[in-house]
Amino acid sequence: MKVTVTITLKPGVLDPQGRAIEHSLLSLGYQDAKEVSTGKLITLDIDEDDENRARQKVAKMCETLLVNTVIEDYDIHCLVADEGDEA
Amino acid sequence: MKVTVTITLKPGVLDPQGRAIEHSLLSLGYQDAKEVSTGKLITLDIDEDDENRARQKVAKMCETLLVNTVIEDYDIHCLVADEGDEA
Amino acid sequence: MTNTVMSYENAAEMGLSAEEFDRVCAHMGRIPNLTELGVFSAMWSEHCSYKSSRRWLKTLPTTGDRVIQGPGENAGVVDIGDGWAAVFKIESHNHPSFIEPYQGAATGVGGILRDVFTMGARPVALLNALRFGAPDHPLTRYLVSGVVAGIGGYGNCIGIPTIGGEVNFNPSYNSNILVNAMAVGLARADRIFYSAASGAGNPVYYIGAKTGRDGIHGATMASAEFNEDAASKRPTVQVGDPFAGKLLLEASLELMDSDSVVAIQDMGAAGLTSSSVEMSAKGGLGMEIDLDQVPVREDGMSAYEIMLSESQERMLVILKPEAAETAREILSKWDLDCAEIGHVTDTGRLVLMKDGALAADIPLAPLVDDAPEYDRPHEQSPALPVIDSGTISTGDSVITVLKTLLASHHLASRRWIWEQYDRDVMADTIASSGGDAALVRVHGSDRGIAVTTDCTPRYVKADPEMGCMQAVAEAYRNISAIGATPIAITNNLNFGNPEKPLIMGQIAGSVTGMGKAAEALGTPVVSGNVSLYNETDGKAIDPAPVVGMVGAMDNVAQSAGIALDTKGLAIFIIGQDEKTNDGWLGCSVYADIMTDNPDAAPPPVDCAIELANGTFVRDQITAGVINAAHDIADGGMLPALAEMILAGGIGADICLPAGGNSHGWCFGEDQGRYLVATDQPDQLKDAAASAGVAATLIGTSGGKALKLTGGDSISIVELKTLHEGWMPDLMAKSPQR
Amino acid sequence: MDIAVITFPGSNCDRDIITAVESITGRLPQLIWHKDSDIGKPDLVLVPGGFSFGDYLRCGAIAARSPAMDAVYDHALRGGMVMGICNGFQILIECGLLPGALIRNSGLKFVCRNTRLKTSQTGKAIMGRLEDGEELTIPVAHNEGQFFADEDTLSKIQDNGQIAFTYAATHGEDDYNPNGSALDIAGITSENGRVLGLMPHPERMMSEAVGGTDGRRMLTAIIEASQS
Ligand SMILES: Nc1ncnc2c1ncn2[C@@H]1O[C@H](COP(=O)(O)OP(=O)(O)O)[C@@H](O)[C@H]1O
Ligand SMILES: [Mg+2]
Repeated sequence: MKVTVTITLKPGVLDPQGRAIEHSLLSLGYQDAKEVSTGKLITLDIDEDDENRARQKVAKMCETLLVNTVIEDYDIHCLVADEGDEA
Repeated sequence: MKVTVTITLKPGVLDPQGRAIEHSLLSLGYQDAKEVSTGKLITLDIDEDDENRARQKVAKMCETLLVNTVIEDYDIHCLVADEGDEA
Repeated sequence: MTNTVMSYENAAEMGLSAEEFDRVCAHMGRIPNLTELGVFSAMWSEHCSYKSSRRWLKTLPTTGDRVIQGPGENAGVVDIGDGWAAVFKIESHNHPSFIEPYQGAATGVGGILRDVFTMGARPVALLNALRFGAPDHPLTRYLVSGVVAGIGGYGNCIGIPTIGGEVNFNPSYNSNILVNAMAVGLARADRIFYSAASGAGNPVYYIGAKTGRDGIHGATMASAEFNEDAASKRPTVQVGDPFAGKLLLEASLELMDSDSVVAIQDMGAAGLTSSSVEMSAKGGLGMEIDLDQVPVREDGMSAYEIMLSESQERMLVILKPEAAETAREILSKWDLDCAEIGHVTDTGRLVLMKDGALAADIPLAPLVDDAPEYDRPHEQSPALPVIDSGTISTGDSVITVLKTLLASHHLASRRWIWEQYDRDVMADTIASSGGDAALVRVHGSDRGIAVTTDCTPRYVKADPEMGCMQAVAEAYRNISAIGATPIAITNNLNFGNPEKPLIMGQIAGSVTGMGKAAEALGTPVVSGNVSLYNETDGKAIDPAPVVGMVGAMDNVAQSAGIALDTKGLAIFIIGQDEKTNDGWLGCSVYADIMTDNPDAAPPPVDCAIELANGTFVRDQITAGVINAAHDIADGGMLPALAEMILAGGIGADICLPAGGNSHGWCFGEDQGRYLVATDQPDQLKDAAASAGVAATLIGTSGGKALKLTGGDSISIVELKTLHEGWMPDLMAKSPQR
Repeated sequence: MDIAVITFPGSNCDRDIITAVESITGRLPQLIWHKDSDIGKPDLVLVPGGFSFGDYLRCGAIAARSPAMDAVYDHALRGGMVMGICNGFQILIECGLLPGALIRNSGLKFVCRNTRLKTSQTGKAIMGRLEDGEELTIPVAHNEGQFFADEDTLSKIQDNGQIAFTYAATHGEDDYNPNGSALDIAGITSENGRVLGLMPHPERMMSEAVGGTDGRRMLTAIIEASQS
């Protein structure tokens, strides 16, 4: 099963990159983009057909390696084969 | 409208980070994670209620700044207020 | 005024004792509110008030011909000649780096840089003294890679070379790593900026990044009474923004150049609290601040949060009233926030306004002058026996021991670390990691400043006073070995809980030893930092009073490196006579790796000998008699020689003395010694004789191996594999949290 | 002669290149702040290393979209000479003046060390005064210096003679390529040979005191080439 993990900064954690992008968008004339924030995306293929079990496995990977839980939050999205993308 | 841009590497582009993560997962005992790849997430708030127009604006930002189209692909996801997350 | 009434319990949560809380109430003449108590607790914290260590720190020598500013300002300042001053300090970021190694270490670097440029100096060098747990501890690799990446991430991005440091591995740091960062800057001696406020009515400006809820004292914020919405006020890790740091650096220096600044101070630990309190108290004045003017990053921040936030990249500046426009122009060029948040008063009080109402009103004199100071009970560590090297020597061949030691965690090359640091940016680096001291040139001249950090916790644990003298002496040797004149030191005292008499004894002993050595070697202490309570589950770290030393030389072309890169040079041990055929193995790297490491006294330090030998080596280097020099430290003589061979790619033939104990002679850690290589052996010998310095010829450079009398040898290639291989091998295994 | 150095917030090797140029030519180069859209008509534009805009988003991405770089782009289209070092190379790629991409080092770590560079394609334009096969010792210091391009692009730049510098294993080292660059590429030129980007820092090798003079040699040759 294809799984996507989105990793974002916890609220309140400074996001210098987001600020820099926002600033640059502004100076390029995109006045109406606000609250730019940045995150990471990790996709992987996991040898598991059951969505729940896949989620559990990936959650463990997130906690032990993929995510810095001190400053980051994460969301796991499973791409269920016959259903298309899942929100 | 809140918009999320997901940026991934074009097929064929080296992803040293993804490979390293896969390697680490393996050595941590997660044998069943494969094809790990990494990407970026940019979320922003755009002063625009119409989804199509929002998409167009953000696509332009992607082409001019947010994405290096030589090596990266992107997807734009709009969070339509009354509908919840959109795939 | 917000009037949640504070209690002993609240005080305790903020780290103040009942007696301290009573004192606060007495000074205030009433019970303080949350913000006021927060200000007191921050200012009276160990970190800001040095309440356990101050009594001892006062005993340190802090003055000298070249001292322009001793302890008490953001950094120490010394005269390095030709109108130049070196501005430097070291600071710890131990706890944050354990919680979040990358950001903790990065913000440590950012913080110490601000301490230096706030005095008007352009930072030119960074160093780092690191202590990690056992190499095989599950957290170690994760912490090492995060900390090193964080140090590099900040220093590389801001464009200041990271050129030296030290790393130890020891299980006592498993759950309490030490991350100490040192920064050195250069300024014209007559253009130093200070923090004391002056001129009632002068505007107070906030410049730099916006204030968020970063690093607000965890224990306090976890307490439900203080906030209705605990989740949103959760203390967050400070995130470094080296780009903002770079902008702040350039903007601050430009502002100081523009003649607009009356006084300036960075917002470091305890943020706006310590900066506003210290600036006004030092000037004997007061300050009124409207917290609504402070640029904030998050909505609904309380007075308490704004005052205690440790958001990075911020400065507090008192401007000349007519300079406001200039300041705004400079800040806007650098895209930084800039706000007038208050003014200097002559009331002697810190008055804070929030939402149009009085949020705090604190008399400054007692807050600063009556900060608690304790003479905590201290007990000396029991003296350990002096061990005869013969009783612990193994039967292994000298080469076998050398191979084992060079590939041990004590002595293995740290290249894996320092290749992640940009050591060459600013294009004035003459020598960096891999040698003794590092050396940078004063831009546009031949003058150089040499820098090093040193401490051997093993020695300090065994004998705090002698061990800390050793730290100063080793720093002195490192500076001398490159040919520079040692000038002054900064220090970072890393210890466990001072409320335990044995720990307090370590502190007292260390400071005493540091003072003695600093006095004797003519290197006064001009700045420093104290980090206490480094304990986990009641177990203290091995004591680490890290010494950072700065030296100077007139012409960097006269410096020496450690590289043995020429054939046919005579190799001498300076500081050891020809009759010596043994050495001090007690408390050595040899004892730790090769034996079951019995408790033993560390090698003694004789400052008079250090002074004589250091002066001799330095003089012979500048006179061009010495081609390469290396001090003999951890591991003893033979590993030091191996390092010289590895650096230069030329081998050596060494003659072991007859009789005696070859392990002691090769691996003993007797102090005050140097290895030097020269093409003028007679001249060196004569000079040594007339200086009364011991010098023993032990061999000659040449070949592609290290050869000992009797035929035992090891090739440079093999030496290199052993020495360079250990750390990459360790780090190649995956990190784990 | 007229040399321009473009600076951005966060370009921290600007002083180093300015000092180097001054010591070669005896004259301070012209300094251009990123907000200036007028760069004049210099013989050579230098885009220094560092971390312009903190390297946020992608290295060089934000700087590449500055008014000054728009002007540099036009200058290059008119046949002007441009050299980008390290972050400057990343910026030139982000501008589209040079092909390919510079991605994260294969070792995933910042790397600062001396490298041996082999010079090639020296016949023309900005490389005109360097000798073919000449080896130089110049340090690198970067996190994203791995040159990447698809097969087509790689063979195109090879065929066009755009590979200017490669990392070389002079002493048979196996870690001679510090970042995993394709074809060991350390520097490339544009098709017309007038725009050069390279990861190593010649401005850090300007005298024996700092470790060698190969950087002076390289910069002197490039400055001379821009005069002809
Ligand atoms: N954390 C570090 N950062 C930078 N350089 C380091 C670090 N650790 C060690 N080094 C460098 O490695 C070399 C050897 O370190 P060390 O054995 O502690 O030297 P010494 O015994 O001369 O004090 C020195 O040049 C030192 O600056
Ligand atoms: Mg040394």
